Amino acid sequence: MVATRQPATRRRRSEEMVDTAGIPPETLLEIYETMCLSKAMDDRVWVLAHSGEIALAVSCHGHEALQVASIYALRRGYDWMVPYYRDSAAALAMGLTPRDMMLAFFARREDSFSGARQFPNHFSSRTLNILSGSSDIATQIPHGVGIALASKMRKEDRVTITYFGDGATSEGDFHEAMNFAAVLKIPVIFLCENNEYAISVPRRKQMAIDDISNKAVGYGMPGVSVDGRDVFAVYRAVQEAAARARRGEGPTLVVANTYRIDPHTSNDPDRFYRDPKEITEQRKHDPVLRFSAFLNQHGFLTEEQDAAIAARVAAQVDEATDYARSAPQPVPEDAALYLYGN
Amino acid sequence: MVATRQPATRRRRSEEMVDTAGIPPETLLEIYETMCLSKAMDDRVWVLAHSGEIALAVSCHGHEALQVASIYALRRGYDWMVPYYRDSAAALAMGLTPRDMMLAFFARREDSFSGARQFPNHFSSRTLNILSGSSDIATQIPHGVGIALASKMRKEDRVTITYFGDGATSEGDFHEAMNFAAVLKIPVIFLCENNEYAISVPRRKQMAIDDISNKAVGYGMPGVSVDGRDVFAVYRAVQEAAARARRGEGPTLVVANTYRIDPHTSNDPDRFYRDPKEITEQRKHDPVLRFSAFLNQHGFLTEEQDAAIAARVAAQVDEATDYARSAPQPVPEDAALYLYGN
Amino acid sequence: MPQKLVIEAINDALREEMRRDETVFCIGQDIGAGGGVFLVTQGLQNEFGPDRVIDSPLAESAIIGVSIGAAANGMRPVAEMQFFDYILPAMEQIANEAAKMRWRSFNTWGVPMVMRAPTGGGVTGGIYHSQSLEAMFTNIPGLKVVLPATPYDAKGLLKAAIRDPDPVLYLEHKKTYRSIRGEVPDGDYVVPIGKAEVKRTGNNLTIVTWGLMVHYALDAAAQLEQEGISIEVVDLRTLLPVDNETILESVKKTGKALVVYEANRTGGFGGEIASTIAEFAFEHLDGPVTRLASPDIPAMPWNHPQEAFFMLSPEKIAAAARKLAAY
Amino acid sequence: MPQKLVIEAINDALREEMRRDETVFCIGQDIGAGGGVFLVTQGLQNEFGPDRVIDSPLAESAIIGVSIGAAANGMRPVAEMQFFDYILPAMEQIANEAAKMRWRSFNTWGVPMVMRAPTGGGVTGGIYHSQSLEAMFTNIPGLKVVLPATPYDAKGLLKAAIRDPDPVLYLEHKKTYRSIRGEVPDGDYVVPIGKAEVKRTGNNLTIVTWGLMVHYALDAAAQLEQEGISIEVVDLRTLLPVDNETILESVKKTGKALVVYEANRTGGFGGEIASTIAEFAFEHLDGPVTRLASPDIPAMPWNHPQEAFFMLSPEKIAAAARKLAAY
Ligand SMILES: Cc1ncc(C[n+]2csc(CCOP(=O)(O)OP(=O)(O)O)c2C)c(N)n1
Ligand SMILES: Cc1ncc(C[n+]2csc(CCOP(=O)(O)OP(=O)(O)O)c2C)c(N)n1
Ligand SMILES: [Mg+2]
Ligand SMILES: [Mg+2]
Repeated sequence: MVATRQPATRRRRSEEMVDTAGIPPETLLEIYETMCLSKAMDDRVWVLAHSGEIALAVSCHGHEALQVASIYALRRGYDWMVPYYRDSAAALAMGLTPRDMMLAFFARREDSFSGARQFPNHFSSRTLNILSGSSDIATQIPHGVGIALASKMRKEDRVTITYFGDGATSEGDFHEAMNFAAVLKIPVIFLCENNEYAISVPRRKQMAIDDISNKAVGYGMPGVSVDGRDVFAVYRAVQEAAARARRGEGPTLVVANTYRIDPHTSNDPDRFYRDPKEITEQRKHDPVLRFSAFLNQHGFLTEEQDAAIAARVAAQVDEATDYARSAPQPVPEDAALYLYGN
Repeated sequence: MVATRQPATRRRRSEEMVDTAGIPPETLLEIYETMCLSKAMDDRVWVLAHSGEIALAVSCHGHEALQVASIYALRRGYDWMVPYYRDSAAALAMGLTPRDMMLAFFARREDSFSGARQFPNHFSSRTLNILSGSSDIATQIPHGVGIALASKMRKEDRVTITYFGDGATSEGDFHEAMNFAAVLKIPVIFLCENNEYAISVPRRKQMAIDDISNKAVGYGMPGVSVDGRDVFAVYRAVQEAAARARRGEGPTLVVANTYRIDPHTSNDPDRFYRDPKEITEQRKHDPVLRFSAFLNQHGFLTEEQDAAIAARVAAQVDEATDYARSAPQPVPEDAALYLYGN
Repeated sequence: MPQKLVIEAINDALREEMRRDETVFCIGQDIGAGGGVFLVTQGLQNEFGPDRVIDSPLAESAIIGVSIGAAANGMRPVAEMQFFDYILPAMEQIANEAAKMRWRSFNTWGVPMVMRAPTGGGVTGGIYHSQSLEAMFTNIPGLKVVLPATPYDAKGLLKAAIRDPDPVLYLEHKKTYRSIRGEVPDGDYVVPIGKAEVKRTGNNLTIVTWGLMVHYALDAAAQLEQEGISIEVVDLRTLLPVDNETILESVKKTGKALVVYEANRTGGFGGEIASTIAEFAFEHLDGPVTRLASPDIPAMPWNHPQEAFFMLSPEKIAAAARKLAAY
Repeated sequence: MPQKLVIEAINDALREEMRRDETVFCIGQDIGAGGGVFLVTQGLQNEFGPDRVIDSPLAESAIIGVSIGAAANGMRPVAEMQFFDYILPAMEQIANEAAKMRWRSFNTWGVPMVMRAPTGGGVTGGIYHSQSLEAMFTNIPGLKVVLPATPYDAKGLLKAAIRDPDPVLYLEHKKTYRSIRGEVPDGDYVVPIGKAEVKRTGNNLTIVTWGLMVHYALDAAAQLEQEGISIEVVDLRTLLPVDNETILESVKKTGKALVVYEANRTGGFGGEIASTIAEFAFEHLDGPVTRLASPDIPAMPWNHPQEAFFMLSPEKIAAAARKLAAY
């Protein structure tokens, strides 16, 4: 994916000079690989949806940088994530595997998120601290506050990050959760993924402001807007928000601005409401390409490394697809399981 | 109610010099009289509640200036009002009478708001453009937006004012309505009556900001905070908001800061949650006394006038009380009326 | 007579009503350029402009709350909830405001508005795009609830709902949108709210049902006819206020009643119907009033095998009817 | 055994559970210094501090939504809705989130939380402080709904609810708070969720009811005893999951069933009970399963004459039972 390659001799020097927000080189490559993996997964699920092998594609093209960087800014395995359906790259960064994802897309019995009860991309993992979400917009935001409240009550220094889109900010639940967290100084990070659309509704029909971080003002919490296609900008913002939260100073709203390159889902005929030229234009700012170019330019990523990553990613996606494709269907009667606990 | 009286000779001059926000002297007296009436009504309903003659007192002590001034800043009989239960002074300013109010307090058949179906102070009048409200906090805010949307669709230049408390700002409906109005540039005024409490919950447990008008920022609408015990400050702010709305520039949030002098209702044992000293302190800023002093100081109100007003007000309250007291009870079976229209 | 799909009948009704009465307007998420996620409102924004086909922010409570205000001030809003599942944030506005406005104001104010929402399952909608939540709304006097099964009823009931002086929850079964075609006369007509219809006459047993299940019941009835069992199918069409008269008349004739509904069994609206029959047709009953509904699990699973497990079908209905008929 | 009021029993249960288990905490509007508008939580903030008795902002959806998150992360929140009428803004969180969390995550997550809400009328609460909205919650599998009538059950069921692994809607009839006194043993005990109780045995007719109506039914039964009519009173206690076994056993014995509930008649939870009886006790019925409920008007009027018109009473219940007994 790297366009222009740098000679190996220039690499070392560059590495010393460039500010990578304190992210060590190995981690930069890990972040990059996760972004590539997400992109490859997205590409695959669209193919599978178009061929009819799966019933629904949901993807996060354009969100890779912000999602992966925001997770890497936290203590993975320790902090909490409350995602929505758009967060597949973030979920991979947390530790979910392509197989986990594909089992959900294929609606297989083994789907660890929901036993194929839910739509795909409705992530859930107790071991990874990823709370199960619904399809309802914005309902997860108070859940994130509640998880963080519990951490705070137990005096743990864990933080919770909760994700939502630009459209979700219009819902009452966004507002109630933001206010609640600010009043009680809850260690939560509100990460708004502004991709300019809520299905067909453009941002200017969703709100009368341009900078979504202004929404923090009315709650008395810090708000910051960053380029959501810039790994470092997002990383820094989330790192700072996490530090604040751990210091007991309460929540932060981080707005990561990007663009939804794919249609909302494979059920969404986006030609009705947006100009294909707009998409073409936005593809130029693909965060994966941009990060790749950066890594190469500054000597963090060689052509060989990139090729190896591409190969690993492709193999993983293939393996996951094949595995899920041939995995068994759910048993009809199992739908009755787990109405109540005991 | 006037403390120190000014000699008559000084009156004329003062009248010319003082800035009364363009309110003519007769109107100043009308505003004052309405405020006195509200205060006298409030005093009476507490007496009636304590004696057990009525089941519930709800009052607006401390809100008189902001409520009456905000209505006088509009075109009464033309513009719309969407109140909540705290808005008795505003409702009187709109043209409801003490009798209307008392019939509701006594739960009499003739109650024009609801036929005594609702609690008192749940105003309603089609001729006066006062929409019926529920007891639910914040639900009226989107109603105000809808009324104004209809005016806008018909290209009328009417504005709608919708009232709510500081506590109401925490509800999702506040948020959704504010955002909606800003996006669609609806000719509505959001008037927040900040009285520092939502029943027992003090403002600092309700929100993490001190100036509620900051809440406008996230919606992209102007927000202004004014001294809610200052008739002129409120009048100017609402007048400006109304002008904006009529110019098609959309909504404004006006926050009028005051203090709830009485308990929430006569069912509320406020000694559990606030220090009586706080109330004593706040009584010093009684907006009715303050306005009275101003009017007298600047020669708008003579002692005789004030006495006449007091007498008229007392007579009205007496008359309304007597009338309602002896008005007939509702007929049990009439509860079944008006399930649906036709 | 022209044949139309349910979705076309609804689109026609909206278009004709908006042409007829300029106080009628549509409001909802994605209903404009997008035409709604099911394309029910396709073409309307083109014809009537963005001020009468309003793309609202993503806020159900505001959509309903704003519509209430507009309705009180002389307009006739038709609000779309993108899925019935997502009407829940607006519950307070619907139950405590819209439904109570007239009564609480002693007839001073009315709220002539329609809330459209796609209900039901069987379209791989999974948990949150398949729920049949009508029982949450049928204990709310002041509200009207309709659920047409055919294109004819869909058009006529939507027109009636738009012209009604009170708030009407107009449910559209999303599976019928493009799977049910039927005769729809050109031009204006209304199907009255509050009237059930016998969609098929029979003597041995009455099936009372609504929505998609009307078609499944008719299929089941056709199967059972081969077996010599004659089924009457009553399509409620309106759930609130419910037409007990038509139901009771039918059951008094057949002596047996099977109430079929797609929602979860316990606490579903079928309980209302069955208990009305049990109370007021008691002396005519030749067998227990029987309910057939979806199992009491939280929702419709997304995967196909379990979706089929959850959903009723003509076969499941036929089996239940056969058993009751043999009682 | 000590005699306690319902409100004392609830306060005791909260206090004892908070002492027993430090993951239990309370959250709601005005519950702290104010002790709640009914004073149910009085003294708790004093004992446990403002971090475990949290005065929340005025936001029902957040109260429930935040509680869900806290419950998923190891806590046991007890959320207070100031009035049952004001639970509606939280409907989406309750129905689509709390009730579905366990099932949708294939048992990975659970939401052990209690939602307390004062229900019912008869206390001059008027339209918006008197509603009996249980039917909005009884078609939601995954949720549990309880409504104790006595101090004993109030304490035991609240303890059971707090210890339950799933979300429990715990309804408190506000008129019982200070009007119903009864024996409550000192110390710890639990009343199991999902178990109805025969509160009075009888042979001629079964009254199935819940909440305040249990007491009215007992009063009616006492009256009717003088007339030689022997009434059995089944107190549901838990509405979801409902104890059909106890209901059916009683009706099979008496042969007649009167279902009494305070909510609006149409679409109320009584329909579920009556239709279950009609279906599964059919052969034992000596008269129609009869429902007695409040009229289908939007709400409880505030004024006294109409409040009395709306509310059921021992006399109204006795009249209906007398009529059915004579069938
Ligand atoms: C309460 C609710 N209302 C409506 C929907 C339908 N819906 C699904 S996704 C969506 C748009 C969400 O947009 P945004 O929050 O910007 O997230 P994005 O998909 O752009 O990442 C809508 C309206 C829903 N799922 N939930
Ligand atoms: C949705 C809802 N939740 C809770 C209540 C109970 N309640 C009635 S008044 C009130 C406080 C309102 O405070 P505020 O908005 O500041 O208005 P104020 O009474 O101070 O004028 C509360 C919580 C309610 N009426 N509606
Ligand atoms: Mg978006
Ligand atoms: Mg207040």
